[in-house]
Amino acid sequence: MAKQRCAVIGVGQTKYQSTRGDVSMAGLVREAALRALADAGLEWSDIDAVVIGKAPDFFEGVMTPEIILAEALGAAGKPVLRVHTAGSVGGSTAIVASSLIESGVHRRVLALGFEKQSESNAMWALSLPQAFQTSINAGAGGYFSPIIRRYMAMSGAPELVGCVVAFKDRQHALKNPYAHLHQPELTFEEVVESPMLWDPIRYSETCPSSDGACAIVLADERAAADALNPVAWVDATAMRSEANNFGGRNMVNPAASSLCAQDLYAKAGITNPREEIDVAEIYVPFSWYEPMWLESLGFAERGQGWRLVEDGVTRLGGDLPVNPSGGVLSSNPIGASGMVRFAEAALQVRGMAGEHQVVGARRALGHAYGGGAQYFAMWIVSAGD
Amino acid sequence: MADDTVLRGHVTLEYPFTRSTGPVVGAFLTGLREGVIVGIRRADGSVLVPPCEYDPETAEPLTEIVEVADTGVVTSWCWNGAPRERQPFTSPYAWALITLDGAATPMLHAVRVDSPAAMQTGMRVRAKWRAEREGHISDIECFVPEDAS
Amino acid sequence: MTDIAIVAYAARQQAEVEENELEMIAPLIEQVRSETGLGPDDIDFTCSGSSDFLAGAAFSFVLTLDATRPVPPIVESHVEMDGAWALYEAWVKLQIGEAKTALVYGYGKSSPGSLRDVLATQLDPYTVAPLWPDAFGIAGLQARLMLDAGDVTERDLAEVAARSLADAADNPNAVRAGAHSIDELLAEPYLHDPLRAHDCPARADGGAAVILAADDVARRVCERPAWIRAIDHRMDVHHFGVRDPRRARSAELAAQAVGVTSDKVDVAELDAPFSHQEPLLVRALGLDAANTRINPSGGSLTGHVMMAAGLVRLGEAATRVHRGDADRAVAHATSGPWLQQNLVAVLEGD
Amino acid sequence: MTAPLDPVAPPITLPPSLRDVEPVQRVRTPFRLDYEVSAGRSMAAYLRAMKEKRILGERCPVTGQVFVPPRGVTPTSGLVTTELVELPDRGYVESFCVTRVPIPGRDDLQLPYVSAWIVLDGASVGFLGLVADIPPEEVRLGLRVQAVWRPDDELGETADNIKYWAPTGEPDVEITSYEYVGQPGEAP
Repeated sequence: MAKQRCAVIGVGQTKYQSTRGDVSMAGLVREAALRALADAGLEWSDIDAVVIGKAPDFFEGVMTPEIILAEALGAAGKPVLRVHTAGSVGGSTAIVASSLIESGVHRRVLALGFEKQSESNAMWALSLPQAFQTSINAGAGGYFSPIIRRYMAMSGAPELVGCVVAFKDRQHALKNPYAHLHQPELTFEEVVESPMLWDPIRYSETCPSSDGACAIVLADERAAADALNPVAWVDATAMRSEANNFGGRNMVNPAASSLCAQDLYAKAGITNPREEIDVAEIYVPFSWYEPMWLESLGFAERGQGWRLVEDGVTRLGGDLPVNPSGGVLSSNPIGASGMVRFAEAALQVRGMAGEHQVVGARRALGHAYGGGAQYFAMWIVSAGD
Repeated sequence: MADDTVLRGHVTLEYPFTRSTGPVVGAFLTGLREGVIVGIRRADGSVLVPPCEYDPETAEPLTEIVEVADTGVVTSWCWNGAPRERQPFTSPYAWALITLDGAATPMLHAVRVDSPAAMQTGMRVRAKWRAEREGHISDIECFVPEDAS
Repeated sequence: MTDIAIVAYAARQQAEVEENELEMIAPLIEQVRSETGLGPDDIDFTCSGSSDFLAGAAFSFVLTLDATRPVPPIVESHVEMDGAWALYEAWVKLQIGEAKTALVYGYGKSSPGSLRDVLATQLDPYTVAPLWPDAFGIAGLQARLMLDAGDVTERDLAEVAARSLADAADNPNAVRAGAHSIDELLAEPYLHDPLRAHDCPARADGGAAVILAADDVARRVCERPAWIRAIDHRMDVHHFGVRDPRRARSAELAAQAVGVTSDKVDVAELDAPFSHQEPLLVRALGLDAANTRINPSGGSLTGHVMMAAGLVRLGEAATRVHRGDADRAVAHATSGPWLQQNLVAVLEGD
Repeated sequence: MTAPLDPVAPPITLPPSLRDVEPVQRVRTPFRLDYEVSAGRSMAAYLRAMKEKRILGERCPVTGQVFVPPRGVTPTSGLVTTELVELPDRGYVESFCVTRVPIPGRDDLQLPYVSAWIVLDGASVGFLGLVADIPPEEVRLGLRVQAVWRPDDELGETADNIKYWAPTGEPDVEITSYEYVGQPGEAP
């Protein structure tokens, strides 16, 4: 059987916030899944299989929580897969689901990512005690700060570029009803003056810790023809992983990232991403990763990504809006964060992004990464013909 | 390598998880705090205990919370002769599936008797409530034979 | 459908492995590579299965990635499931037609933590897990229901154990083996009435690695590929009250989907960690026990690696096809309490 | 289509006994699991050497790269290590973070503190450590540092034996590429 075409026919998200105290884990995933089904115009019985992604099970203290979520996701009697590829998991989960369609195995698949971080707390779950040594790295910020420092030294970027990104994404979030951080009063000066946590990373340049879930319904060509709303075609997907540490590793622009992007563009027939991609949802948990990934993804030359930020190219209304949803900097339910990028890319080309819609978006990039910038998942989605 | 014996290090992963329950699981726990056991009614009228938020077969939401008795029948049991840390008792007891009067399906809890000889499928049991209750499954200390003092 | 086969398999099971997970899995990957002559650059896709809760660390699979030689970067994914489901994900990727070969591995160490307690965290976290019911107690409830209903007798369970232990004598990876009479086993005291020690899984540290290859590549690297004729997996509901523990409905559905009963099954490798689960699965899969060799490896009862036991069953079944001992074999994997989630595959030789 | 934030869950109905009481909305479920983790062969040798104030790395059998701490398999080969090598307790700061937030279990760390990737002389990769005896604002890329060990009677089989890394006073290493891990001048 030849490779089947795959489309996004439904997207559902929960409101992201620090504590969703009104719902159980089941209630949380249910909310995103129901909204995705409604968008797709489908019933539970229409779904052939469910693919669930989330980051470490320690966040909720439940081993393999998909086991207890079967009822909530209408999964009784159906195939269920559980993906975990660190921070990139939301993207990987969407890709695994799309491969179930592309292979012809299933016709309609529900992909869902979630995290209920408020059950514990992120600092605990990301800095668990280890044997043989005490930890000296404080969470993800402690890990990524030295890499950002290298990028700053290498590129000579002005010191406040990270603040520009953070302010932009918080402004974008105001146009997204699902976003966690809604800070209408926030000024650029407040971003700059916010305390350094992991120097050179300020508090305002980091992502929040959120509860939330995101769901995507994927379908084959025949099922997509019956979709309730416009669909987004999955033109290409790509994944790459590399080791955490080895001599000659490019920490700023990991080979796994740049090769993943090259593979993705080749599959999608894209030769000039800057010209051919209208909007990008990129996984940016710390502000400086926007210019870094812009370079890695081929939108800018080495050491030049910060210029796109400074020139306002990545703002809504700019030539290449990046994270019009507000991005990971405005909402971060870790296990869902990657899927939110993929889902938001699909909403853009479906013309369904609401207030943060990029006018005329035809082709969009969804991107996620995880581990020590080791795991990459990306897709290109486009509007129908 | 000079010394080839195993080297081990200890790790304790510990966290005081506090979970948000949502309304359905919350109702069950509220009931326990109040000294009553509740379940939820399915479309066919049968009652699930503990209540499930979504119908296991149709995935439709379930909404009607109903009270059941705190007495019922043991439908299966397994003797726990060597209880582990954090389990309900330090001395031997039985794990049991108990279908409460008014419920269609069993729930899991501990039954306290002296020996496996005192356990039998089909035996009647009743909940032994704690005096201090907070809305937790262990508000029921255990189940005991219905005729026990 | 593209023809895809298991072309190589390596595994290790041991009561306690002193190496760390990375050191434990790397030689198995090396073994399947050298058997097939496929080096790291010849592998198109890699997928693994493992659990953070077993390792006692978050993102634990990141550390074992190094065993794949991920320099330069590889196309790779991971499931927080038994490696059997990693194999399923790889099989799907190969079905698309863009990849021809896949490396699959699964691993777990049960010795560092207390697996029986760890598995309690898999249960309903609001109303069940806070009692910390251990995995043997939960399985015992299922066994009692089957005994009370007359599905099995204690003698049947002892027969399963005696056969498994005898078969395990030929399996260097078994952690428990030996010749025992049924009466001898029945004379043993209960561990968790109605379960005796030999009714419960022999926990092991270890892992398994498998290489999948499509069409002509499979024929080139393997003398007698074990073709995956069909593979399917299903989930059951979790709520203890709703499921009939005497049946594994999800296993029945998966078995029907792959057509287990459409032809004679020479060998079946079933992931039945407890003795009573073997007859339950034989029935669920529709196997004819009189004409099918069940668990010739000794099965999970004589060596059970959490997160790899299912992949081990796939590998053991494939090995019998590779050797020509079987023309048609069935392999099964499971996850969750009372066989909640099940995967079934049919493997065939040419 | 439904409005974005419309509720999706229908309301539930309660029996009389639960209608006028404060509903339970949260449940405490304390969690604790204990593990005895095996270090593995290379790591065990490394930790035992640490007790003697020696630092062991491992050499990749394919590329010759030296990894520290050793984990038993090198990512550049995928093979189990056979050769351990002793490394000096000196190197340079490849990059660093000035941390101003407390971390769980490290109440002993005074804020702010500097954690750094230190490339030991002869190693191919950075090694995580604390840098002290220098004001945080003076720590820089390329700074040469040396290990400060705990007193002999406090040494154990742990990486914590190195209390921190202190400046040696040598001239800074000239960094030719900020992007690549390892010894300066050896970037690809």
